[in-house]
Amino acid sequence: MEHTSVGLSDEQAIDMYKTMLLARRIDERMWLLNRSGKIPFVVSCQGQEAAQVGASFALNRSVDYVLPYYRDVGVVLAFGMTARDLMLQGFAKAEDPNSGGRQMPGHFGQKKNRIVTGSSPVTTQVPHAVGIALAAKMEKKELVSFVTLGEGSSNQGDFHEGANFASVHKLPVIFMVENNQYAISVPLSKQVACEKISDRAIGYGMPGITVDGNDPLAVYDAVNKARERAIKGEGPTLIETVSYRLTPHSSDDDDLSYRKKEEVDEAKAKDGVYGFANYLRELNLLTETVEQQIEEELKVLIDEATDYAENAPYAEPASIYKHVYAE
Amino acid sequence: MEHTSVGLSDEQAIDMYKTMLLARRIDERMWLLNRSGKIPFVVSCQGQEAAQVGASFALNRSVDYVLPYYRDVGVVLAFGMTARDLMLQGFAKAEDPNSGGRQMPGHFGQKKNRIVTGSSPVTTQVPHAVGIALAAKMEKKELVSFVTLGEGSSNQGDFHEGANFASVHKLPVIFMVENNQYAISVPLSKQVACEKISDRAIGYGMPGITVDGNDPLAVYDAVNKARERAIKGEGPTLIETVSYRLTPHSSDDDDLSYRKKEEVDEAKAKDGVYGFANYLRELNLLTETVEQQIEEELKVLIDEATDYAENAPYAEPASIYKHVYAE
Amino acid sequence: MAVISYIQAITMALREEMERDEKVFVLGEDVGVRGGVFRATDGLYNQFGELRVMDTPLAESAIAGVGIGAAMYGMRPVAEMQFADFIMPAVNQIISEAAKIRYRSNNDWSCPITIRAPYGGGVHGALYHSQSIEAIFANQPGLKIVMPSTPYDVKGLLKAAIRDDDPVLFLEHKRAYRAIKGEVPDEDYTLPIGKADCKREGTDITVITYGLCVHFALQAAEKLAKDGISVHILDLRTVYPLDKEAIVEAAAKTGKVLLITEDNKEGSIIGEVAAIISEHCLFDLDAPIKRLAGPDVPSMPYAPTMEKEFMMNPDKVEKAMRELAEF
Amino acid sequence: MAVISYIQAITMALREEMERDEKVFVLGEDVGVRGGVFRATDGLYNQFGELRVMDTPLAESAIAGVGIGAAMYGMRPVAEMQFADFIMPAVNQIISEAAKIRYRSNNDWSCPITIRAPYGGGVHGALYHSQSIEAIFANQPGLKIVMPSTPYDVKGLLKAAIRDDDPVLFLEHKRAYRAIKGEVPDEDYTLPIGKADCKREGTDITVITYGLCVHFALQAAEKLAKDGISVHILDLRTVYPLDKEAIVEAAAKTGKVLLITEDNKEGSIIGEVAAIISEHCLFDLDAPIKRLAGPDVPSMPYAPTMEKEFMMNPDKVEKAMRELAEF
Ligand SMILES: Cc1ncc(C[n+]2csc(CCOP(=O)(O)OP(=O)(O)O)c2C)c(N)n1
Ligand SMILES: Cc1ncc(C[n+]2csc(CCOP(=O)(O)OP(=O)(O)O)c2C)c(N)n1
Ligand SMILES: [Mg+2]
Ligand SMILES: [Mg+2]
Repeated sequence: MEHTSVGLSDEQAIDMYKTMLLARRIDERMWLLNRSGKIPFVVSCQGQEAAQVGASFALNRSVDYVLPYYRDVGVVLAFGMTARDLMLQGFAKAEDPNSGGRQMPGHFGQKKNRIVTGSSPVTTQVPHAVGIALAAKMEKKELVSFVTLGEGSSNQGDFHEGANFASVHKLPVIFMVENNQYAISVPLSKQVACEKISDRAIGYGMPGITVDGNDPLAVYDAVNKARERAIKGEGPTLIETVSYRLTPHSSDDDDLSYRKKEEVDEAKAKDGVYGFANYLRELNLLTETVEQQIEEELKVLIDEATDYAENAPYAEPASIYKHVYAE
Repeated sequence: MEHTSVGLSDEQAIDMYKTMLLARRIDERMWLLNRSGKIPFVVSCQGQEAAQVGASFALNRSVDYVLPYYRDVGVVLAFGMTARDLMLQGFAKAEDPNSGGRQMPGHFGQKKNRIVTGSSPVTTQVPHAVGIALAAKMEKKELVSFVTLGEGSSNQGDFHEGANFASVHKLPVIFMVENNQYAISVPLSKQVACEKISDRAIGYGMPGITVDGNDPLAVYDAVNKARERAIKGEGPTLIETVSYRLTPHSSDDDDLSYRKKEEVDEAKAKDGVYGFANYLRELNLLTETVEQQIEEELKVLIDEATDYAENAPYAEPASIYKHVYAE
Repeated sequence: MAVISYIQAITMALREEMERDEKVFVLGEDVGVRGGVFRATDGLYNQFGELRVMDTPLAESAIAGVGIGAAMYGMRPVAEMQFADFIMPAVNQIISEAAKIRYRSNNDWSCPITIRAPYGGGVHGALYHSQSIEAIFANQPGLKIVMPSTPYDVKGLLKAAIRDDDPVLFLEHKRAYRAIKGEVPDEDYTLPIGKADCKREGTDITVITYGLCVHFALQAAEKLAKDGISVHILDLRTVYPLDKEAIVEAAAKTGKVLLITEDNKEGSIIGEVAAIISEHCLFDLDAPIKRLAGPDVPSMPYAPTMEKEFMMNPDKVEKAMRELAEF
Repeated sequence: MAVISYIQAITMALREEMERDEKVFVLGEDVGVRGGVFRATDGLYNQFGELRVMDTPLAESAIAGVGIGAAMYGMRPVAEMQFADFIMPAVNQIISEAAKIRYRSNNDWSCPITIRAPYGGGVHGALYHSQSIEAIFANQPGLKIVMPSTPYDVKGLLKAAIRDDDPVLFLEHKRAYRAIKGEVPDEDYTLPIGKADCKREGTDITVITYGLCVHFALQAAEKLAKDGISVHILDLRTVYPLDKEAIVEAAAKTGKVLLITEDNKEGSIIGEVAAIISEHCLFDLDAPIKRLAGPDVPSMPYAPTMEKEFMMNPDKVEKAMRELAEF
């Protein structure tokens, strides 16, 4: 697939790449900070940036609502969260826009960017996305609600109930399952017995499509079409993006206790970030100079964000009594 | 479909008919008792007897487990519950084998016949059926676990979670959705957006089949095949039986507030009990004499059961303190 | 001021709030054409149309979860659980999500949803149509639980719940629906959530209770008054978070306290009430704090003998009051 | 007698029970190859194989529900919830089903399942990996809730739970897993569910608590002892149903009672404990019943400043003890 054939300009393609790379570089930095004892926890986007950013670029980033799950660094960056915001979250500082340091990293939320607050129990965001789409329909707003989850999470009751509800009422929702082959240690084969997660769509009377999650353009195209459908009032779509979780489940996990290094290495060879870089290089959109420039730019950004966040204050102990109810 | 071509003898076909008719006649009696103020509540099987009895005859009724839902009078009769047992339940008497008068009618359970105790919240029985199948697999027992539910109930999370679990572990379960077009007042079109409930099967990687729920032979055949599959270790099957709820939802409902009498009358013309009677008449298996004899037999049975149950004692008030925990 | 029933007060509050604010809408099972199985939403479908009085698929987690999503967007959903007993599949959405959205997002997001559910026994509803479920939720900061006893309180508190900026569980006693009538102003008014209400002034003993039991206490108090025993009755109205000041004041007033609930005793709301009293005004007490509650068995059985043994009634209340007065 | 950790006691109890009885098996997320995210099932997969140490799909309602089905069949499932916070999707299966199966079937069926879940805070787990969830279930007759504090109690009580003929919720404090060590006999033994245990004899004040807080109380008691204040400590061990006799006896012994929980205060277990005391031995008290608990905010925040403010610790306990002693 070519970026021009799915309707993306050269600038947009480069912008997409930058966003993917930023997600990757932030994530890598988080691991460094974790391993050096500076932040207690990381949960990674690595291996899923292509799908996340490809999808986000197909959305209308000034009206649509997103309900990302914990790996969606690419989605939140595309929707306006900054490296600094993410570092403030990593360090759990008072200024963290997601939760003021109340939640762990990966629990996104930022109202001004229509990034809907999320929790840890997986899949609860799916009915929320449906509710937002319902509200949009009632208010006659032209927008969609975009929700993501892991393939393991697609086995929760809330996935089923939410998807069915959305389809019965033809609501503008895009369900995107980021299939990274594992739910912590449990491989896909012990999570589901269907061939594709998108096989579930027909049971809700909606289109289901499986795309290569390492190809941001394929994902862009699928989400783009799903959005058109949604806006026309034709209802929701289920999209499965297939890729691989390149890191352990989180900084608390040891993935080599349940999978082989060879398997991980094989997946790394198909890494969407590098794949897309190659694509852009072949088209001469990404020259060595441009590439160096981007890397430099991102490094400065991340360094600054890290410094800022590291030095920012924690929330006051007494602040825990605030915001239980409206004040 | 002919009964001989699906492997049923003439006697079995007649026996099947008798069971269907018994279910119908008991149900009709329950309504009379309710309308005359003798029993507080009825929830009906009418319109679903053909599917219930057709399915049950395809099971091994001396080893299989059944997890019926509240309309499954046909299933429990086929599995050994008696008219008297059902009347004792209707009158909520101490001797009621289902619950000793603790639960409402339609909440079946009788361990000696492997009829697994059920509750009111719909669809909770689905994971239970999977657990029984899992136990059977662990214990290397050659049996299946048969579970039913309404089409509205197939939207509950427990349906999704249970079906997926069963298929991942290739467990001997048969899921039968009795699609009677309504969930109380809500028509099928507002419950699901799929064309067939059986379209959900592929999402679990299991076969899904839709059959005419008014044709006991078609249901027999489908369940028979599903059972073979299950016993061979090939995993679960989802069967949808399409028919119509001929009565109001329950004795507390007024169905003409949300559907037309014509619609009900049209469905009555396709009634599986009478349809099967006609089939047997055409084959001369059901002559006028035989028919009269059967009706007479059932009437005596139901009269006796009613008398017995009406005169049986209620449980002692103090019995409510019993059986909270093992004693 | 008209005299209307408890359920009419519900319908009236819903109608007036829907007329006042376009963002208010109702969703649940059978709430549309059918007007609800108890007819609490009677007439609303005709007045406000399908989208604002929405029949949902049979899936409580989605009813709550979709409502939550819509509330986060800025709507004012009123979700109906058909019976309080069937709120269980929605517990995750209510406890993990609704109750924590404001807190976890550091006040960035909020969740102004009202969840209505008919609870309580004495209606031949058996184990699963009789339960008191408030204790399950009465340990979740972020949530409010309202349980009104009179039509006047129903209307004022339901309006307050809908206008509240935080999630409110609004529990309606189903036996009160038609049995309890009272004067209700035609004008718009709200009552404060979080405030208990003195339903009868007295000097000898204090009764603290809520819901239908308030009426049992009022009836019993009449009888005691004839024997010169003066009963003070505090109606909690909001059972979580409790009105500690009012509780302490009412307890201290007479020094003899009887707490009443229809729920199982151990772990019920009145345990917390006793704890508050024993923490704050122990030395004002002239008698042990007495608790009158349902027995510690799973739920109310169906047969009339057993239901009567479980269910609270004015005689049981009267007996307990006299015992306390004589202490 | 070997000195082992709290979590080793869990693994040991599981292994011994699985060796003793073929019907005992484990199911949950990541319990197999990975040995559990906390490694509570470490080594069991290798010893007992895939079928008896089963990795399930990510679906808690199915984990509980399938376990319940297997238990009804006659197995002895031990279901693991990965974190207690994630038990919420399984509430319907636990409250509507497990707790009521024996009662609703009038003793015909039973449900001997054990559900293990790691709870509690102080581990940088933030809102959704820190909760105390016992209060949600502590009003459900038919269910037992065990919360052990020491490795000795863990082993004896987990074995008792697995052998119990009724459903047991077994809640393990995740900070105790590795922090708490103690002597555990190599022989097979069980401890009685439903019995509290005196962890320290004393004469001046009585502390009643459970779980990790027992250790905080023991540490604080040591300090008070140096100042000549003698503390009596009762460990509830089973928090539902409570050991009323032991509570009354311990409270009466010193007449000054401090109740401690890590949970939010309002609606927690210790409210019921206070109610029992104020009902049965009010006149033995020399001071108001004091409660020390977490604040009434939704859950424990992530940032260290805020976590510390919420979490119970020996200093907070010591302070409360001294205040009470000086009353
Ligand atoms: C309801 C619930 N159960 C369990 C967990 C613990 N948990 C966190 S992530 C995870 C695996 C999720 O797998 P998947 O949905 O495939 O997403 P991935 O992490 O692979 O992106 C589990 C079991 C949880 N967060 N919520
Ligand atoms: C969890 C739950 N929610 C709501 C109800 C109330 N209720 C009882 S039957 C029913 C409709 C069921 O429809 P369907 O599954 O199609 O079965 P049918 O009655 O049509 O046979 C509802 C909503 C319930 N019993 N359980
Ligand atoms: Mg995954
Ligand atoms: Mg139906």
